[in-house]
Amino acid sequence: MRKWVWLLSCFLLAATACGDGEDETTTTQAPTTTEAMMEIPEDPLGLVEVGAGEEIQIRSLNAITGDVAFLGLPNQRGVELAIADYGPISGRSVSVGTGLDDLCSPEGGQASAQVIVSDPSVVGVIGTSCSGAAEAASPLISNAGLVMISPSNTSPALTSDLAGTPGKSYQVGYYRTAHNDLFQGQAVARFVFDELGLGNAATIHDGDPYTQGLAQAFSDAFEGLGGEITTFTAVNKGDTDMTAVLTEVSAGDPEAIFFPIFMPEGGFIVQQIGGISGLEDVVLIGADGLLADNFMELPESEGVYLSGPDLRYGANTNSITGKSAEDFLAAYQSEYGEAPSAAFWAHSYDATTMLLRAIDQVAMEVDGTLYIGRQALRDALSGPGFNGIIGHIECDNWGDCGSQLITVVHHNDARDIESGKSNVVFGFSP
Amino acid sequence: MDSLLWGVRLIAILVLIWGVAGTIVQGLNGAGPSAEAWRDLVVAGIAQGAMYGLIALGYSMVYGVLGFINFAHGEVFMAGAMSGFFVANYLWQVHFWDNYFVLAILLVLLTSVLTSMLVAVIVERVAYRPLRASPRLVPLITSIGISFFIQYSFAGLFGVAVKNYPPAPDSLRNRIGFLGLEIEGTKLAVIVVALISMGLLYLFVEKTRTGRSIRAVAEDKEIAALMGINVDRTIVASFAVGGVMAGVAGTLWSLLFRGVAFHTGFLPGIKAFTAAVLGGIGNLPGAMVGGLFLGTFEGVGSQLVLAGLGIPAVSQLKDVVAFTALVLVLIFRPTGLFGERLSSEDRA
Amino acid sequence: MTLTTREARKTLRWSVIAGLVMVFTSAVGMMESFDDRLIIYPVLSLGYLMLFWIVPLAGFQATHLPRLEGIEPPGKGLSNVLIGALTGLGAGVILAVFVVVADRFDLREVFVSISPRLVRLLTFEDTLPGGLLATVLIPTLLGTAGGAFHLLRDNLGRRLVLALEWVLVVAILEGVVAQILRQIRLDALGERIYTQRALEWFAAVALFLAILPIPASRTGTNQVERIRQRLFSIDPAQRIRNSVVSAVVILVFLILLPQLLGSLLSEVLANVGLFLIMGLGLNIVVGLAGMLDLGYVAFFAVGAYTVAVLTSSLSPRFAPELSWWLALPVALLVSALSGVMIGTPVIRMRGDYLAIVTLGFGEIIRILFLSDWLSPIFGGAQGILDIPGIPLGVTRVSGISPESILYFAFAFVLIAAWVSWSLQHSRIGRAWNALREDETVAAAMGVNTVRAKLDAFIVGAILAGGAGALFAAKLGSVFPSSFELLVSIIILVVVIVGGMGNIVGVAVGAVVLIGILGGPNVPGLMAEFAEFKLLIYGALLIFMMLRRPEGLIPARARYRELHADEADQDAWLDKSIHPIQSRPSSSETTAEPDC
Amino acid sequence: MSEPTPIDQPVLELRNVHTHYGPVHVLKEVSLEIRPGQIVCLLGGNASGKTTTLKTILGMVSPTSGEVVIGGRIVNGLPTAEIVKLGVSMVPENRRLFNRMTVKENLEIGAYLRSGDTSEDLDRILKLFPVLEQRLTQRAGTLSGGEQQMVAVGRALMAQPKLLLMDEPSMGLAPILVTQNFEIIQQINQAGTTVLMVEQNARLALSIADYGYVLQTGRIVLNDTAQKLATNPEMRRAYLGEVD
Amino acid sequence: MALLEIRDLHLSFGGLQALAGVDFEVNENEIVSVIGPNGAGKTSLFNAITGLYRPDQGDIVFGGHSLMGLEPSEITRAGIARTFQNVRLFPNMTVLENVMVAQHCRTHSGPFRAVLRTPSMRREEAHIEAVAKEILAFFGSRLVGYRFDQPAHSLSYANRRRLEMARAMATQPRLILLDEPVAGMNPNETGELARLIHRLRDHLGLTVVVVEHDMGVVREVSDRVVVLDHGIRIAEGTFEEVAATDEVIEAYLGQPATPT
Repeated sequence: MRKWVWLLSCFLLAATACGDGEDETTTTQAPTTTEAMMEIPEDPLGLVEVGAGEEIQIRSLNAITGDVAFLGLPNQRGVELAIADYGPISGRSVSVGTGLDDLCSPEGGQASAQVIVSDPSVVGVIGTSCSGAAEAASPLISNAGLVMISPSNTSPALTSDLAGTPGKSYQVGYYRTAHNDLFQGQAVARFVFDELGLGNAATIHDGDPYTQGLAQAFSDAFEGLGGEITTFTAVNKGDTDMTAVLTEVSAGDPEAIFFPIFMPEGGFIVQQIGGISGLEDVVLIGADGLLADNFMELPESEGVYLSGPDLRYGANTNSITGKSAEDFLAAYQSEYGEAPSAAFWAHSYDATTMLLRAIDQVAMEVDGTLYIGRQALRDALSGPGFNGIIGHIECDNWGDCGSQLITVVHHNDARDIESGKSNVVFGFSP
Repeated sequence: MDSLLWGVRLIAILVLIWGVAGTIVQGLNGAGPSAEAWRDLVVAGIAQGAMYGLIALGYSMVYGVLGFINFAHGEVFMAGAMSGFFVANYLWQVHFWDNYFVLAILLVLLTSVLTSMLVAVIVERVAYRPLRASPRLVPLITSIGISFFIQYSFAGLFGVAVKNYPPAPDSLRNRIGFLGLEIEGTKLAVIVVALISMGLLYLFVEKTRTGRSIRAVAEDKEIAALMGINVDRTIVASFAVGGVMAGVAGTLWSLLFRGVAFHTGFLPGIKAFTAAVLGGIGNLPGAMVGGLFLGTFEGVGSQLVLAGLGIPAVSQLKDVVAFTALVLVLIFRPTGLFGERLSSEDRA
Repeated sequence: MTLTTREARKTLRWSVIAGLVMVFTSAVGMMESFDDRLIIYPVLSLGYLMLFWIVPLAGFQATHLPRLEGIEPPGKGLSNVLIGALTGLGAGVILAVFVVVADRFDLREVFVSISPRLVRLLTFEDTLPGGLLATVLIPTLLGTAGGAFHLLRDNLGRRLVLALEWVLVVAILEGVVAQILRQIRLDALGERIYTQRALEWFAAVALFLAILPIPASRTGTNQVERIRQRLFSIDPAQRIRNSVVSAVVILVFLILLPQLLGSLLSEVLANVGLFLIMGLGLNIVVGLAGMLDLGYVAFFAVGAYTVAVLTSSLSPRFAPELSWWLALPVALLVSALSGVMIGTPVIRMRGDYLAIVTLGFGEIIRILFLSDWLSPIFGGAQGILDIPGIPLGVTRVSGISPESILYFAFAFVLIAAWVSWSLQHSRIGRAWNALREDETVAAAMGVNTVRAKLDAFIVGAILAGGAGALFAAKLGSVFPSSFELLVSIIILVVVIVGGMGNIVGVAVGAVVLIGILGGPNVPGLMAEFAEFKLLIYGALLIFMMLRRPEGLIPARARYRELHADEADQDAWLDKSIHPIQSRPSSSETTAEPDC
Repeated sequence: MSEPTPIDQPVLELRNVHTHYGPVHVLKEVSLEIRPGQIVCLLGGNASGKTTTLKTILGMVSPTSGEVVIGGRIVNGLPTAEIVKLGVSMVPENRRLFNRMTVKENLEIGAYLRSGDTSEDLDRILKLFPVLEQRLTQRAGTLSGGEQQMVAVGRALMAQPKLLLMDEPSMGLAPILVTQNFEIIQQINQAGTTVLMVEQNARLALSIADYGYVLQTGRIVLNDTAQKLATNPEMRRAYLGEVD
Repeated sequence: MALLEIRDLHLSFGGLQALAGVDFEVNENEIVSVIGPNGAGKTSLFNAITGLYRPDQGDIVFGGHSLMGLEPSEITRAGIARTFQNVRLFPNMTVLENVMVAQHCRTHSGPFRAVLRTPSMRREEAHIEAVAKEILAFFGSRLVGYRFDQPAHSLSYANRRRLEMARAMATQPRLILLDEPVAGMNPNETGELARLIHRLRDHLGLTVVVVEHDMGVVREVSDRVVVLDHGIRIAEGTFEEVAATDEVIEAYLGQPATPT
């Protein structure tokens, strides 16, 4: 016992002795010192202080392990590249630390959010990848006065129904650059029923809340339009042989199949559907989970329709960093050695620049310390928008900042993926 | 307790009959899948099952000689499939793949087999050899550790994205008439190659000198050593043979499904383990038949039984069907379809 | 000075191992990704720590000789330093070769992590020839240090290692230490010693010097044993007094703890608690009764879903919106019933059959909760949201305030530990032990094996169900994805790594694995390892099983089981057994039977 | 192997052998030698180190110091297979046949290391144990106890050993089989094979042995000719059941 | 009246006939030895009596009730205990625990009472421990005192054999089956064990069936000897009668039995 007392005092002594030169009053929350050249701002949610030579801390919270790693890693890397492109803020570099993992699960989101909010130097979070994780993480992050901007949550519950009613899980500190999912189901239903003129369709989801919700929204809307859902079925993640599910679907003799799932299962479906009698002429429609290079490079994916956010980035540049999608992809390839494995990398990049720009706007340097007001940051995020790679970004009252345009592209050429992403045949926005 | 067990058996049989009858009625009303669809289901199931069987052989080999479940065997399979991808991709880029497909696929096969074999052998040397004398839980837990380690090493080394093999030429993917049935060429190839490999393995174990030493080591390592058999080398041999089978399965898998990622091995690994148990663990013919049975039942079962019960989204319940089949088989035959072959050491 | 062949071989071996580990760490992306995190400002990043830690260890191992009874240990000397240096040099050369290859050839088509930045990091941002020198030199120095370690006196060596460990722990767990300091109003200290999430170098030096004088004891277990003896002294009155005092102390400590720890540690500990409850339950099934259950998560799921269905207003079909307190007993009952239902068909199966069938049941239950078929009851993929938490007077306890959840976790853990302990020390516990050791004989000695196994299954199920009930209240929602096979596997790993059959062992396992590294769906204190968590998990498991298969805190029986050979030898070395000369004559057979 | 062994050179010699299991010292300074044509018995109670001695000879554990010499060659650290090649084979305790293999396979695997035709040896074994003739295709596990014992001995002889190790040949056998077994040992010995027998039943063992060693807690405590050992008073008290 | 009756017992494993119609009786308070060559079916007989094997045909009657179809634990509860040929203790449990386990079928506390530590459960625990110590004291000082808490595997071979007998006694049987109780013991220990077998009957009133190869012991302890060969009884009687039977000599003894 005595040893420990001795140890502690020795340690304290050493630490304080070495730090003599610095001021003792770094803990004051919002002092009203008038001697300073500039006044230290006040903020109802408190200030984050960044001393001279320290870094501004933000965090990435994405799904980076397990079979959903392909979803979260591009998001995390988008954050890293955006920070590099943006450069320092008021002479301080921005650090994202090592990426945190939302594990695509509510408990992962909750626990990682605790990690984030326990560190008072963190300003904001880019994440989560999965809506389920956000449900548990956003209350914690918002209550702690932080902001989070998700590049790929699409659940309407997290923001609003786009008609003024906040969702069940809406939190004031929550923003996103991803689209709101509310209308994707409706968009695809209209596309199939009105545009293609098909009266019956089947859906396949994979048991993920996102894909199941989308399939459900589609089938509700489709039936609302007067169409018939012949089969509403599902596969499991990890399934490889799709013969069984396709046989099940073929029994209903549908004209179209909507399968808003991910790789590799989505790939297995298009590869194996050729071998199923009765489905030779069926129209296939996937969703944003398959708007990824490793699906679209499959020769069999030619002819598939894909719904999702508008990916016609073309000449769009991020007005903050000046980078275009092309620049980004080149940087990505050279930094990480592979192409992004999921569609939301640009959303992540733009989300990060959005956060950094807002920090830049509200950060005030007083006496060598940088002060970032938490409420001010929220105000800045909700303020006037900018142009990102994904298009114009400006937040509504409930945190939806991205374009709500849902497009359906027709993927025609496996060797030219970019043209496939731009080949919009249908657009729908509420 | 006994009567309860009988109750379970009875209910199982009734549900089975009820479901099948329901499906037949549906079929008679023209609502269910067509005859061709059933045929395709069965063929796909057998193809999938053949690969389960190949992987299951590795489980059984290792179980035979060392008496524990090598959980990491699924990863051995994945390693083969993954390494084959890089060769296949290269050959595709230089247009060798489409021009000399057979040669290309042989090269891929060779790569897969060698990689899987190497991984299996390294794993044995590094992790299992020092644990020879430990209780069985210890190597089991080690194998779980190895499974994680290999998976995430591959994720780190080669990236997390799903990698797509180039497609086989159309000639192979078209339907081929076989025994009066129209079967997709790839599936036929998979089934034929798998069966040949299994047969060769069986001959190897039963007829060759190494095979005999593997059997001797499986029964009693100490005595086998007394006979002058190099036990270490024999155990390595059985890991290597298991690895070869997994490598073959890796190539076939890639030919048929074409998508490979770092987590590809996990689920087939579990299924193959199930297949090995289903057939009677440690029993090589059992592993093959167990694999074929599991694959087929998994493919057909949900349609055949559950659809007839009026359950929606039956494909989602595929694994429920597969594992229920396992439970039922083991309730009726507690040592698997063909009975286990435990070594004398296990019995003691 | 020359090396013997044996020494040369060992040197070569360890330098290759160290070199390959460094190359692997780099190629797999760990080095680059951890480099972002400084741990000692400004000299050491986590990346370099992960890269180089192996080298001094290899230097140490290359010069390490095991002690044997009755054989003189060979002398130490400069050869140790030389071997250490050579080991480091070899490792450095391997790394340098890797760097050159990575620099010259574009390997990224295949190896995605071998990036130009990695090469820059490995050459210390220097140009290639100059940087390579550092690439070789630094491992050489580290290896030398490792080899020279043997020259230190034992005690000093241990103290050095201990001090180094503490510095690294304090540096790596910056977030935790800083928050604790804030909780105990030492913010100033926290801000002084940490900068940019790293420990200031002077603080590191100070801490190192402060810890160094503490004598490190060789075996902590001796002290534990002493304390135990003091606590459970022979005199019953004293013993009761001691127990009461220690119980009060522990209770007060537990009450204060969450307030001291702050939200982050409370969250982590609450997750540890959940896994510990399940670990204790599984310990009964696997550790005591000897049944390898790979589908244990099923009962966890049943408990969580029962509570969700009964308490949530959003559960699709039944929404009685009961209080959590009413739902809890129902959840325990339903878990027990599912234990009977799953247990009955599988209980007669042995070993691996039982393992795969329970695994199957675990998957069946998860898929059923997930399925569209049963989604009108369980919500399918969308799960069940809006679980209200635990009503407590005017407030509700939920995951938003991990400190208060932690109290419940403590309570549940204590109950689970008591259940485990009291069963272990009872008639049924002995029957389980017997069953595990030899089922046939247990049956022949009158143990109804089926009944005893079913009992174990049910008790395990109830504990997991309780954990599930708490989990649902903590999280506020349940999704089928929380109940994957991986959870079962990790619980098993917790039990075995901690020390099977031992309550303290399971607790240590849960703290180390779930608390520090993180569980299947939750991060631990080292949340930064997330991307490589399972890789490290795997490596750790392999290492553990090779070096310490009995677990961190083994049960006595388990230790003996794993070291049976040695123990047997011990037994016969004991001269009292079987000596020729002093064999007691058969006089003792004349003792009167009194049975 | 090629040069003829001098008549007085021991077939097997242990020189100051120490063996450790982990850190535990099991064999302490064990020295023994066996000359051609002898039957030597190694006596000792349970866990006195007899089996460890056999394992050390066969290279299943390697000695920490000292030398194991077979036919004039130091074999420390050689794998078991190499030692078997030098002409040492063993009949293990409790027979331990490969139960799933046929009798023929069992016998053939005894000659695993020998290349070429082994049918002659098979004939020789079958002449020694004619009963096995019609059992050849039967699985070994289905034989009766006596027949299994014959297969075990036959299997060891298939390697054409110079030195035959017998581990507890009397353990758990019916009296008639014990007698048979010891007769067979003598027969084999007379045919020119040297025998080292580890035995608990000292009386029986000494009745056919030429020389004996007594192991106790890993140390040789007595060694002498069989006759002298049988009359040694200490021996009589400890192993022969005669209370003084 | 006979305590144990074996009637026409048949047992086979996949074509191998282990028991082919064994008949015999054991009377109350009798010591019967079962002898025969290896593979004659002696251990199979024990396993059949204790319920580890299910006979194909025939009946086993104990104290007037048939044992057919009963679980091993139920047979133990009915009053039959046994030891095993190759000493099967619970090696990692302590000496005391080994004996305490064996009282399982004579006690009742379930998990519920164990968790609540009810007074009745604690009384029962104390009783179990007292009985176990009492039984161990039967073997003199060898298994008492500090040995209570030693793991069973650390015992010497002979003590393991003794502990196994103690464990069997703790099930409070009427009939005890001993499978090669002196195998691997030295002559002193063998003699001691023979006397112990007598004490089991004389002091505890047990009925004993012994399978043994050691003719000295068989002669010393047996009231009656039953000889099995190839799964059938080939002779029965006192040791001297049996040892003089030609069939027995041919099948089993090989030479006139010499006292060893």
